Amino acid sequence: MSLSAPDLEDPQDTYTLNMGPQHPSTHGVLRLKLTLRGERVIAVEPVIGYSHRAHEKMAETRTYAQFLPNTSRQDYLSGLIYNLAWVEAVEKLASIPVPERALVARVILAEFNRISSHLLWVGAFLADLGAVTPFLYTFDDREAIVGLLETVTGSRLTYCTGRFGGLSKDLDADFPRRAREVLVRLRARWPELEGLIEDNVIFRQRTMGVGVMTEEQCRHWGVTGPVLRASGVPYDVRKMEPYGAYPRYAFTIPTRPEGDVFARYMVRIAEMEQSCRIIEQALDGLPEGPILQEGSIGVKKRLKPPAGTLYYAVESARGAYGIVLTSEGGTEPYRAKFRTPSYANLAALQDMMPGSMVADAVAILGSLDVVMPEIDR
Amino acid sequence: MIDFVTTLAIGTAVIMGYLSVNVLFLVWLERKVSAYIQRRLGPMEVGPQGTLQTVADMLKLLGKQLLTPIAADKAVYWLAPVMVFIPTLCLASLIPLSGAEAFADQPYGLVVIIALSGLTVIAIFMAGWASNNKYAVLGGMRSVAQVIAYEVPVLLAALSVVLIAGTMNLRGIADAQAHGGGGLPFLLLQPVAAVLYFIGITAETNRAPFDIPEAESELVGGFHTEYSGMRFALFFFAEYTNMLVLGALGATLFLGGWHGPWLPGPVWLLLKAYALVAVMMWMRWTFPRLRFDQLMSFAWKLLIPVALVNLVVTALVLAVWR
Amino acid sequence: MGVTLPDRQLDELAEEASPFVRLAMVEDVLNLARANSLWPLTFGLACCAIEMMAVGMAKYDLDRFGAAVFRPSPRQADLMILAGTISRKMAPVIKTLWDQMPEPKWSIAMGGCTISGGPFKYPGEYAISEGAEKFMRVDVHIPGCPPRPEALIAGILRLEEKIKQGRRGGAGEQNG
Amino acid sequence: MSRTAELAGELDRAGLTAAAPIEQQLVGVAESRWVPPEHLVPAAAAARRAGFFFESMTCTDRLAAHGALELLYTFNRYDEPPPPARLAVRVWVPHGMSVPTLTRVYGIAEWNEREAWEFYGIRFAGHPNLTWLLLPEGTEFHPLLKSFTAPPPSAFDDSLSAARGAPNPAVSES
Repeated sequence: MSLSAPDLEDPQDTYTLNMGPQHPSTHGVLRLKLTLRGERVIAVEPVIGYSHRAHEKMAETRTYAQFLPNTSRQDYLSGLIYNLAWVEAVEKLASIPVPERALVARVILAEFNRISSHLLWVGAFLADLGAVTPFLYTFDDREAIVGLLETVTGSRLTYCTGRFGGLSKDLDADFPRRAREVLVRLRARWPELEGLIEDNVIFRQRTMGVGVMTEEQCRHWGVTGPVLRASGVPYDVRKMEPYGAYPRYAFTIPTRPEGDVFARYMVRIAEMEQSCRIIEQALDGLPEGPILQEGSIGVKKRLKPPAGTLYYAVESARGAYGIVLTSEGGTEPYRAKFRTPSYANLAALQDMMPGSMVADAVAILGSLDVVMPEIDR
Repeated sequence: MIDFVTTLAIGTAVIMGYLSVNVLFLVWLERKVSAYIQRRLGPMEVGPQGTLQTVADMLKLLGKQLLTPIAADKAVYWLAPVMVFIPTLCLASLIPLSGAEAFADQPYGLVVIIALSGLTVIAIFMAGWASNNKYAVLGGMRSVAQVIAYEVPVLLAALSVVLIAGTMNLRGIADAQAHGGGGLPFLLLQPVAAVLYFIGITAETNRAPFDIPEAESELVGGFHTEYSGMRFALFFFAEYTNMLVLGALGATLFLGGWHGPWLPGPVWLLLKAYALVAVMMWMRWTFPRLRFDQLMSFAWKLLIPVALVNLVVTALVLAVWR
Repeated sequence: MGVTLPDRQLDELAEEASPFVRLAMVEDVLNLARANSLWPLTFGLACCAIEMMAVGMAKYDLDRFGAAVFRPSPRQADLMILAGTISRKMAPVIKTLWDQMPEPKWSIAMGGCTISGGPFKYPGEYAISEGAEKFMRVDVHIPGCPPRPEALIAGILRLEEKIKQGRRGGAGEQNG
Repeated sequence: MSRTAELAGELDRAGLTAAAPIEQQLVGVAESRWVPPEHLVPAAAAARRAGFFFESMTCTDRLAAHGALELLYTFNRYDEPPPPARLAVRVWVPHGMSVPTLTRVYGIAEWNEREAWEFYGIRFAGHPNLTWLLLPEGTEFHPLLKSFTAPPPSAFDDSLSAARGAPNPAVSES
């Protein structure tokens, strides 16, 4: 869908349409200033900041433990991954040991969180394309996962279960059985998704060849996560910079060569299967032992990591989430910067969208799986 | 003269009364069908099984404030909901409910109906244009293009039925299927035309997967973005009435109208019409939406050639057979 | 039907005309209808929006109360569920949306952020508006961060009772 | 020899790096170099040619201790197997100095630089659209500076509460 020269030149035929902060398919408060000619998008300028809540300023006025609730409110769909990332970053900076059981439990919880985030995305993406029913089915599966995580962490969405040196609550004895039940239910869903959605002619027409991103464009914008893997680049922080207990488990990084909206859908579906495989291996090898390191500082105030700067990267459901943590030896971080994946993925919209129709614009934005408070921080 | 006026008055009253009750029923049915497909309960609290839910909706919409955007084209803005409503009413009066119907005895009933069903799109475009909202204008233009593209296959499908029935009079067509045509409903004789007709009326009533004029996820509210209260309800009213009427027309053309064993005439016709409406509702909750240009190419490049070929083949077969 | 009388005149009118016109009856029936068909505006701000979506889904099914018809356009909505943090950049937008909604309209402040700024309120914060009350009228507050779907349904039912009791959300800006 | 070490060596050979103004231990990074502001664009261009992507940019307020701001750019590779292939380019920006923009080299730099400007007040020379990104238009203060403790009593909340009663002109009652 290349843009012919005359499309760009005469400005009097174009008009700007505000896909405003309140729009059914912007998933939160994002405003897209679309310059349109008829139905064709000439240029797009994402306007963000409508849910800026000053996480980074709050990090400087709170101790390491007080900042825990903020972490899962940045990207509330992979809140557990963000919470554990903050905990692991501080553990690395202050070199706090973590017991085996906690490491494996963290992988299990993080992968369940990833699946629940992808499930919600599948439903929301289909709703953007006009099919409302899949949203209720995938949401139902997500409720199964959320119910399971609730028994361990106590919350449905904004988790705060990580502690420096382990987790706040141990997995109860019944957890592995219930977790396997959820896995069985999810695995029964993949063929249904394939039959109902992938093979659906209208879905294929709406998504194939739409919003194509090449690897070079991804590099230009710093795109990471499923959007990058759909352009054929097998970059995943769990493989590139292994952390926690991930090196112990065998899993592959699904990629697709096309780089269009359909490829992003396929990558996320394949990723959910990979997460199930990781969880299975982790459940088989779940070691006994304490969930929290004895004598570790836990949530007490006296945690004073040594001075220094740390870049700690984690693979969230949307891409590479990096925490740049600077400590001057005090009880509060001197500076905490959060490199969120959707920040770069959304900026890449300015390359993907020109030339597509309004309906494609909605499909492309949906395929990026954007969560606004993560971008606005 | 007197009896003409009285029949006219009684006829309109009956049709108006039935259609408004029908809209309440159809909206309730739509929410229950969607709830069934999505494995949930749907309206339950208001009245037994939520039957009074749509009554509550209508009353609430009656009590809403009618806003008019300042920069809107006031006259056209006010006229659009009324305009969208009138053609569907006239359509309803032309459908032959049973043999003795006085209204439906137009020699060219089919032509009148096809012409009237094209009028609703003018009102939709008026609504889109007058509300001075970019989304509404986009929705209005899309609906014009869509109805033009899908009017032709509906017309050609109806034409191939007329070829077999030999008359444009709807009662004649229905009778042809009962006795003259060997009692076979035209659905069996003309399966291709029936499918084309069904796709055409789904697009004409702006129902998914062809609901691009009021595509919620793209154009916020499409052509009725700026309408509130009872005006918005009128668009709702027109859409569901249109659905029922075109369904009834489909029943007359392809399923033998009011002919059927045991039950009286009108009940058969309504049963068949509601069956078609239920299929339309079922389609809405299962398919994603087509993109605008795909929709157009689907109509111009696929439906219309097929309809033409079907027409020619029917003509040849009839010529040989007769 | 568009003319909205301030409440005081409404009550006086009712007394004078009581022997002939039972105005209250019409009002009660209308309020009953309004209570049972609250159409919320599709409008999620942050984390609470996910729990608001959960309420519309199969497990909690807000449609049982006739309230799951999420209208994207403010013109057709009569309930605004503020779900998520209101940042200072978003507050004027919310105010415009609120004004675009036709009367009678109601609003639910869902979650701590919309009640008082929630977890993001600290001395010297610069980014959020501390609560929706600062710039618009709120009818029901639902605490929680995020409140569970059952809490949102309870809030909506509480609002329905309020409407049935005749606290007109419309004309007067009085705090219902 | 990982590609990051090669690139770091290339930067040294090209004389783009400089001595470290402060002693700050950096963990989780393969190579780290200090680059003076004027050599930033050639350094970034070298990274781009070598196939690195612009991962993040962090601005830290060190005005109280050293009277300067510290910029930490990190570049990373998509294809480098573990250990991490992250290159950190650190720029020391004394108060009041401006930094050349990287928008012509990397697309995402535009947003990062706008954010750094609105939170810290660093001017980026040559930036096409240096306006507010996350904060509302017209915000006068730079919130992430340590010197910033509370926003001025912004007319924001008062104007809105005043507007609470007045009907919206765009909507007429019919």
